[in-house]
Amino acid sequence: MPRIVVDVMPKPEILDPQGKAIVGALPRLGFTAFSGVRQGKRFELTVEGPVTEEILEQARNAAATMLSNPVIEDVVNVEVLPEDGAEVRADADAAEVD
Amino acid sequence: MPRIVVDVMPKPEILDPQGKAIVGALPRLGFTAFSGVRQGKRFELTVEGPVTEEILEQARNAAATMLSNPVIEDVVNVEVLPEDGAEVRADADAAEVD
Amino acid sequence: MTAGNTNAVTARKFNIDTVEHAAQTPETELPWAELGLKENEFEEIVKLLGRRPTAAELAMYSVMWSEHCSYKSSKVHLRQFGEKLTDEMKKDMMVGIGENAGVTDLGDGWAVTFKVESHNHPSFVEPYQGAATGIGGIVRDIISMGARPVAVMDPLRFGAIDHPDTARLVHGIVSGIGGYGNSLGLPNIGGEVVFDSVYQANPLVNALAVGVLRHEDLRLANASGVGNKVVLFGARTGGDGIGGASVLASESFDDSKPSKRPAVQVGDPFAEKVLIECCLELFKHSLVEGIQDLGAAGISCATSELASNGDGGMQVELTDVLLRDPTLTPGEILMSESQERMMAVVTPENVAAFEKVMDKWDVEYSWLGEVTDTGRLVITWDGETIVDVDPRTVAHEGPVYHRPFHRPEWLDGVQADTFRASEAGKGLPATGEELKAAVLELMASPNMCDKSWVTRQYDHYVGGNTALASPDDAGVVRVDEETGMGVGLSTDANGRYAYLDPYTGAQLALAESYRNVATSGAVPMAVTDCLNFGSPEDPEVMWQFAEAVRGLADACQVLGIPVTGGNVSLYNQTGTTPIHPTPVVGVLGRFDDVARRTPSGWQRNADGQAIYLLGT
Amino acid sequence: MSETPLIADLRGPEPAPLSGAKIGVVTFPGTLDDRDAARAVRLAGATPVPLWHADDSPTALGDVDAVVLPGGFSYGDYLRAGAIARFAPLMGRIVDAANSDAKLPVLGICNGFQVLTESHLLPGSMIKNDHLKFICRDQVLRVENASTAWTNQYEVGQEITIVLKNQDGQYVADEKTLDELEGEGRVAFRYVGWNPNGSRRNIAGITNAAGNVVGLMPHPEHAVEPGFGPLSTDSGEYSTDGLGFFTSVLTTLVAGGTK
Ligand SMILES: Nc1ncnc2c1ncn2[C@@H]1O[C@H](COP(=O)(O)OP(=O)(O)O)[C@@H](O)[C@H]1O
Repeated sequence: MPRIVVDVMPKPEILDPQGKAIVGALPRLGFTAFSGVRQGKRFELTVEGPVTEEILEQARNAAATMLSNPVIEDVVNVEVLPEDGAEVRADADAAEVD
Repeated sequence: MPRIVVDVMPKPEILDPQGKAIVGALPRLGFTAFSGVRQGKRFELTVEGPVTEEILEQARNAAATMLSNPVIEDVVNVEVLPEDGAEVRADADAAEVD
Repeated sequence: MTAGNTNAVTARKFNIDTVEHAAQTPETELPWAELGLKENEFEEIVKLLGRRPTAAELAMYSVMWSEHCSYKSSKVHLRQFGEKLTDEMKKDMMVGIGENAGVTDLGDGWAVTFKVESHNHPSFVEPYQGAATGIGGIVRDIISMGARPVAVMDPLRFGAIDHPDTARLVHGIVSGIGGYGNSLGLPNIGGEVVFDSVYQANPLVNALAVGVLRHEDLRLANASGVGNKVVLFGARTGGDGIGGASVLASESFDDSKPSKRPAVQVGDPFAEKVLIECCLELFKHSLVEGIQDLGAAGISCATSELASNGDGGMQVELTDVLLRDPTLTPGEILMSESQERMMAVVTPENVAAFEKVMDKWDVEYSWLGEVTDTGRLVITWDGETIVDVDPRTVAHEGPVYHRPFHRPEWLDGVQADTFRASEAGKGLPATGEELKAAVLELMASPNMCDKSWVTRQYDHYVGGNTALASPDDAGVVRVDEETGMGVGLSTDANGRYAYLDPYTGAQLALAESYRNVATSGAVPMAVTDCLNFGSPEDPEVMWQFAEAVRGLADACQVLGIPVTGGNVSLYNQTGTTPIHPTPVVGVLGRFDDVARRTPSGWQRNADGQAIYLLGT
Repeated sequence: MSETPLIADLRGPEPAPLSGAKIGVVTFPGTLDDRDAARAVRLAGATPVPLWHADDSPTALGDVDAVVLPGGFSYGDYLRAGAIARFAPLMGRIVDAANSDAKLPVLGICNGFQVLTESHLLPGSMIKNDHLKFICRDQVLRVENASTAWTNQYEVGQEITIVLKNQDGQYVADEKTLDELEGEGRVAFRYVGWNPNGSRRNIAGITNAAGNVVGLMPHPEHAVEPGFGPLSTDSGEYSTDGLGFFTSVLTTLVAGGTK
């Protein structure tokens, strides 16, 4: 079934305690390449049947009103996931075998 | 500065209490198009300077060992964000003006 | 972890308004009105300085002379808490009103500090974070006295339970209080949940914290000892609390694109927990001379209060402040309200030991300057002087208003609308069935019903010293594990009574809290209060305020216990409609041994015990 | 007039001291219940030894006979509960010692349990409570395995009341793992009555195969002193049921290892 992805991130000017804790811990594990980390949310909404423009519009609305808190978060992405998510997951699989 | 995105989702077979609560609440707000919701995490890692294959590899490693717990989560995506995030954010802006 | 001038590059991005420049350009237009200053206040600043203020000085004065920081409308009334102190009331008071929190002697070398504060407006805008940072702020006040925080309480007031916006506020605020307090490891031992439509767009989120200390650990917010170092530690400074757009844009080099400032603050309870432990370690090894938490008015408040309470002056280099957002202007850095920060004064001999403690807890810090003998607070930006003031004029000698007040005319009407003896008995339940229905209706009313749907979201066991918490009338925590000595606390308020008669209403709140503490088995010792009122510019509200303070001060005298600290929250209103005057009163009492605490209500296995009704 | 009578006898029984035993209590940044765990160790008659997460010296564990990973919110639990603490230098030592022939007894309480699953010393993981809220309550558990290093003073089937308080307490694992745990008798505790967080098969705590590593979400260290803990449901009296964890490990140590 098709899925719509909604990505929500803390606004850049807002403190992100989560990202801060992670960026502090990464170097201790030898991951020294990253100077900053922000942690946000990813939602996958399942749709029964084809994703019409109207449904996408509903997703954008839900993203702006319910899935994000506009006072502290930005919706940074609303898009339809490739049907089986294959090409996206390829990368991930690579990551997992490491 | 370039950013690498890491997306982590709860494994399909693991219950997602947050996703469940959202899918229950959406119809009450008139969002009836979605039959399922899963909530995962999105990390944005900032890199100072160009993203080399080595740095990307570090990101994949961090994603697999620390940013996700393989018992309950899958890394579904590790990729470099387009430099200014412009094309991704276009969508989001559309969502926000709604 | 890095000290030193990491922000030097950014130092060049601004048109720095130096003291010298200000002296040469008296005609420069300054945004004093946008910063909330009144014309007479701005003129007073010019008079004090003998020139126009620099942008940075203007920023400092505007935040420090705000109602919130200067108590300019309430000061003349609050004085009674000091003036009406008797010797009996002073007996155990180690620190009274004026410091971050009052301190009461418990004997055996132990002392206790407690205070209640409001975070009403931020909690309406963003309930979770507003309430969370409310807990964070009051806990830092307690730490800054040299104490270990041991418990929190949260008196809350919401609008009508069936109003569409109430759920957002209740759930957000309760989980914010829990989210922050639970993460600090502080048991929540009590509070209130009240629903009344007068609080609809102005919920009251008051937070109380209590801490304990050994006498020798008592610290005050002062900077003394010429040559002692001034250090800022904890979270980095961001644009928090400055407001959506900077009115100090003139400071910015490229003012065509002012960068965004956060609309609300996000709390980091983990950072605060680490800060607590780190401060306790500093106290244990006597590594700080003076210490101050950063709350509203941030660095402006910390530097001016430390310097003003000390015996000399202070010199601070602002480019050494570690920033979360490198685009902040000097004025904004001075005004920033970023959470989870502390400022301390350290002797040069202790610098290395201080840094070791910071490193152990992974807390960032930066050395900003030192204590001087000039009597001035001098702040530089990359070596250039941008602030040169007498710190007392910023921190303590701000404007004082004798606002006009008068008894509202409508009050007679409200008071006349009483229960009439002629109607006695009308509509009263007559049968057992009716009585049962009435009891059930009362029990189910939102203000009377079981509050465990709130309190079970709070950890009341952490620490292992909680002897009573919800649902008891007072919370009780053990202080000394050897002897069982401890304290009992309760907070109470009734806005409806205070609306009918603020003088008596405030006294009733105190009496209820006093009773709750006394019936738990403690000897009441001290009072803290959070005075939630409407606009002081409304003479009728001002009258309510004046009456409530007078009532409280008089009643304290009768009961023989002092107000040792508290907080005033004004401008709680929607449009021109104020909330009911709501003085929230917290009373603290002492137990020789908390084993003797008395729970409310009868316990299980109480078969055969007698029930008495005492009093009138 | 005589003294005010005590409403409840808040003094616990004097436990027999076994003060030779040293039990390490680990503090991570954000740990909350370390002092409580140390008190429980002391009340059980042993000597608590504070251990620091960042200690990476070979002697970091000193000569402790057992280790408690207490509750709290290490690193704020911001990434996942226990996810960052798991990488602490001291955790490496603890994992090695737990897996060694000496089988160091390790107890993970709440956040400590989460650290143990993140370290893969115990299987499964914890996710957010099914009702999504923090919950603090007096909780009845049934002891399912009374032969671990930390449970041998209980009886199988015994019901104990301790404290439950958490936000991410829902125990999950795949069906195969759950079946294995059941089959090998490695479910150590189950929730009785209401399942407070949606945990699979009402699991409140588990053990490793050797029985030296035990993790559970509820807090035994909060039920060790009359007057300061939960009330037992049947008697209405203060429960000190949590003490058994600490006396169990002492018994194990006296016996010279895990039963
Ligand atoms: N917001 C709160 N936080 C913590 N405890 C609370 C809160 N609200 C109520 N309580 C506690 O719940 C119990 C019952 O409260 P309440 O119904 O107001 O009692 P009463 O009517 O006896 O004053 C008390 O122990 C009180 O401290």
